[in-house]
Amino acid sequence: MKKYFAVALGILTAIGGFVDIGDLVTNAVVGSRFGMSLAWVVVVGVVGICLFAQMSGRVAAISGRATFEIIRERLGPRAGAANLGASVLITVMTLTAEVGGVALALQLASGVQPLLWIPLAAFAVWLVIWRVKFSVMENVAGLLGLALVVFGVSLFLLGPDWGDLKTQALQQTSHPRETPLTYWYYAIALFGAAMTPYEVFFFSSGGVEEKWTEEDLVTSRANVLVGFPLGGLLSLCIAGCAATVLLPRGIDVDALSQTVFPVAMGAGQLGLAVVILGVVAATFGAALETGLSAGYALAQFNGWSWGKFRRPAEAARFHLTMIICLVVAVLVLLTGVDPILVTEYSVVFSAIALPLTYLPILVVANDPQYVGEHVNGRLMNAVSTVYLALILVAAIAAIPLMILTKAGA
Amino acid sequence: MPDLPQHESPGQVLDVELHILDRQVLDRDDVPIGHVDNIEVDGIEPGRELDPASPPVVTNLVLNSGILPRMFGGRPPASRLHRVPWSAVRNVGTAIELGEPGASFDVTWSERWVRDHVIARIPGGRHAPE
Amino acid sequence: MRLRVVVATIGAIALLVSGCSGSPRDMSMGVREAQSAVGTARLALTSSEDGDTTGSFAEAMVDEAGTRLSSASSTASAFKPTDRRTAAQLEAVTKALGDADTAIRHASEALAGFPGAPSVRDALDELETVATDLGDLAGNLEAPR
Amino acid sequence: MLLNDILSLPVVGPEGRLGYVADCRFAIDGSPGPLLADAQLVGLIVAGKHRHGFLGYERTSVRSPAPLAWWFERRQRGSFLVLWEDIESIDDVVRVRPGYTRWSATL
Repeated sequence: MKKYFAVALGILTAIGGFVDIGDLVTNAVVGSRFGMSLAWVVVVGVVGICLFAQMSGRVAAISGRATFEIIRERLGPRAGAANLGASVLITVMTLTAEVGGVALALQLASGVQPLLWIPLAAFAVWLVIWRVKFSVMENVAGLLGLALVVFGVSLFLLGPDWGDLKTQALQQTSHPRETPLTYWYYAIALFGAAMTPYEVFFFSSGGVEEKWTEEDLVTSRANVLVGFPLGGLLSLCIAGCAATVLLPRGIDVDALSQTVFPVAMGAGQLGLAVVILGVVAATFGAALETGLSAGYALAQFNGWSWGKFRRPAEAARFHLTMIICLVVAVLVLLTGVDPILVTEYSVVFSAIALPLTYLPILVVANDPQYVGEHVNGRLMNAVSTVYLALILVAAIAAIPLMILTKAGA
Repeated sequence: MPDLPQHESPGQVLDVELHILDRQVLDRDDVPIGHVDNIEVDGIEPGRELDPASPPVVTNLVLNSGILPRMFGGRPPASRLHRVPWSAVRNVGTAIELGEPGASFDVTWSERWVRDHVIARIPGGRHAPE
Repeated sequence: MRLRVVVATIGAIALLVSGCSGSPRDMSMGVREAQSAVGTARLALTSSEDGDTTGSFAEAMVDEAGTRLSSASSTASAFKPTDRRTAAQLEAVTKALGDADTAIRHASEALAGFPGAPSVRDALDELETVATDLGDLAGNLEAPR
Repeated sequence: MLLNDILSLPVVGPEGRLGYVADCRFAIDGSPGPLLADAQLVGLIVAGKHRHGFLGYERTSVRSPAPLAWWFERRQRGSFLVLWEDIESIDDVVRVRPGYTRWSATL
């Protein structure tokens, strides 16, 4: 019984934890501009994150080595440091976006300027990282994040033309107002939003934090293979809401209020309250994950002591790193930069940094020294290799597309 | 390329790049203390003819001493090399495990400094999360 | 090796040049942004009237629409007209964006309910007129990229 | 002596240049210590073109995923092991004694 409970809890938190500010914003933007015609990218991205999260979790459970230790070990100092630089930059960018997202959501709830919420939100993030146990932190944030399911409910209440949404999804015709270049630019953004590198840093380090062993592999696999696809479905509902309400009215999403507006239209003020709670929980949870991920990445690369299972004094440099990252995020936000803009850039940059993270994971998941008998099967390797190629193409195409489309304008 | 003969050594075989460099080093209590950046050996004198009968042996692992020199060449000053003697190594696997506590190696000085001057001074810094 | 560097540099410069120069399309991009902002403000007002959203939420939406409109103006004005036809177009675009700005400001005032502010109904009518104008204008301009 | 100074040095044999030092192979089979026996140098891995390959991964018995394994191996084709007794001197270059033997570099 206890085991089923653990699996169910894991799945629920995986759903609630899957959606972050990047998924929220990117899916709403894409839904409002391209309808469901990019839905296939969400599917591709979810399969990809399932593959690599599962591999990194398996390596962590059996060898006790988290992802950035593997990156350092397999890529060596040069490529490893390049990856570290890129990953920490993107993770701090994402952290900035998440903290900004918390502030924006609180503004929608209260009417108080986000500038006032930013330091408060960041302090709360730090306090949780400093004092709250890992499992409590993950479960509470994940379960509250489930409030975002209201996007799915609203989609039904809005009563869209399902046939129309299906046609958009199947035909991949870009909207007449858009060009193929912007279509592909947003394809990469969605891909990056689904496969953000911090998710594998967090997932594998979380495995070490919770002291996974071989016996936990089934649970962790269930969490990933059920939770992430359901999280992806939630992403599609966000896009579907935007495609139903905003696309026909010619409204391009560029603010958080537009992202959650369809819920108000479908489910009224109650729905609005629930979705704002969900957004606060999801962005706050993701702020915790990205803050920790920045700490994990730097500590693991340098071989410092890390982990929330230790007292802060026993992982001093790890905690100092996270404090510095949060301070940087707050300072960036206080310049008045739009968190939504930061989000849009962070998901595309994520796509660029992916190959150097996923190559070592794939290699080590085949090495018996690390995973014993649990090496990848043939099918797993075939699919993962195709993904590695896909990731490489996306990474190479991202910057030129960004310049050509003026970042998707 | 014809098939070359396979050399068999007794004992665990370690290729430096593959098995030792950039591996995580854990102390006696499984606390990470650093990565291997270099290895010190004795028995090689530059320019002299080498003695076939006495191969060099590893004396020290060098930890966290200059990722920059490894990326760009050069080397850090000898005084800043954080050494861990081979005699302290207990096992070489996916991580290198030592048989002594981390505090007995100077590579952990920055950890101790940050702990004593920053983290331990913040309220709650010495308590386990709840 | 050197050849690769040269090719990469030329490629990067070509990309930058093609991405950054102003063109008549900037006007249509600006109009499109303005349409989006006006549409957002209209949604905020109607949903607030229907009781679907809270007052502070609707106000935040209209505020954001205002921000978007200033960005629309700077997008459109990135284009420097070279002939009489495009100069006339830019003038029309600038005027329409100005009207939209006023309409969104009125919408914001209507929501706040200051004494002497326009009623929500009037603000909605004004937004609708502006939306129609922008729609006509968009049809006359070159299609956005 | 620090080993990173040896890695990537050119290797010269009696008939001319052989390549570069790609790696150093040790075996834990020396005189017994308190925890482990001493790690003695077995020999040097000499590679033709690319000095580092994939940090020695191509020498392990891991052969999957196949496209990656093929790529790593291709980059390290022609590398071999020279035993310590066949090495004459090490300074700016590594000199190999006449009549040395090429051993397989795989583990």
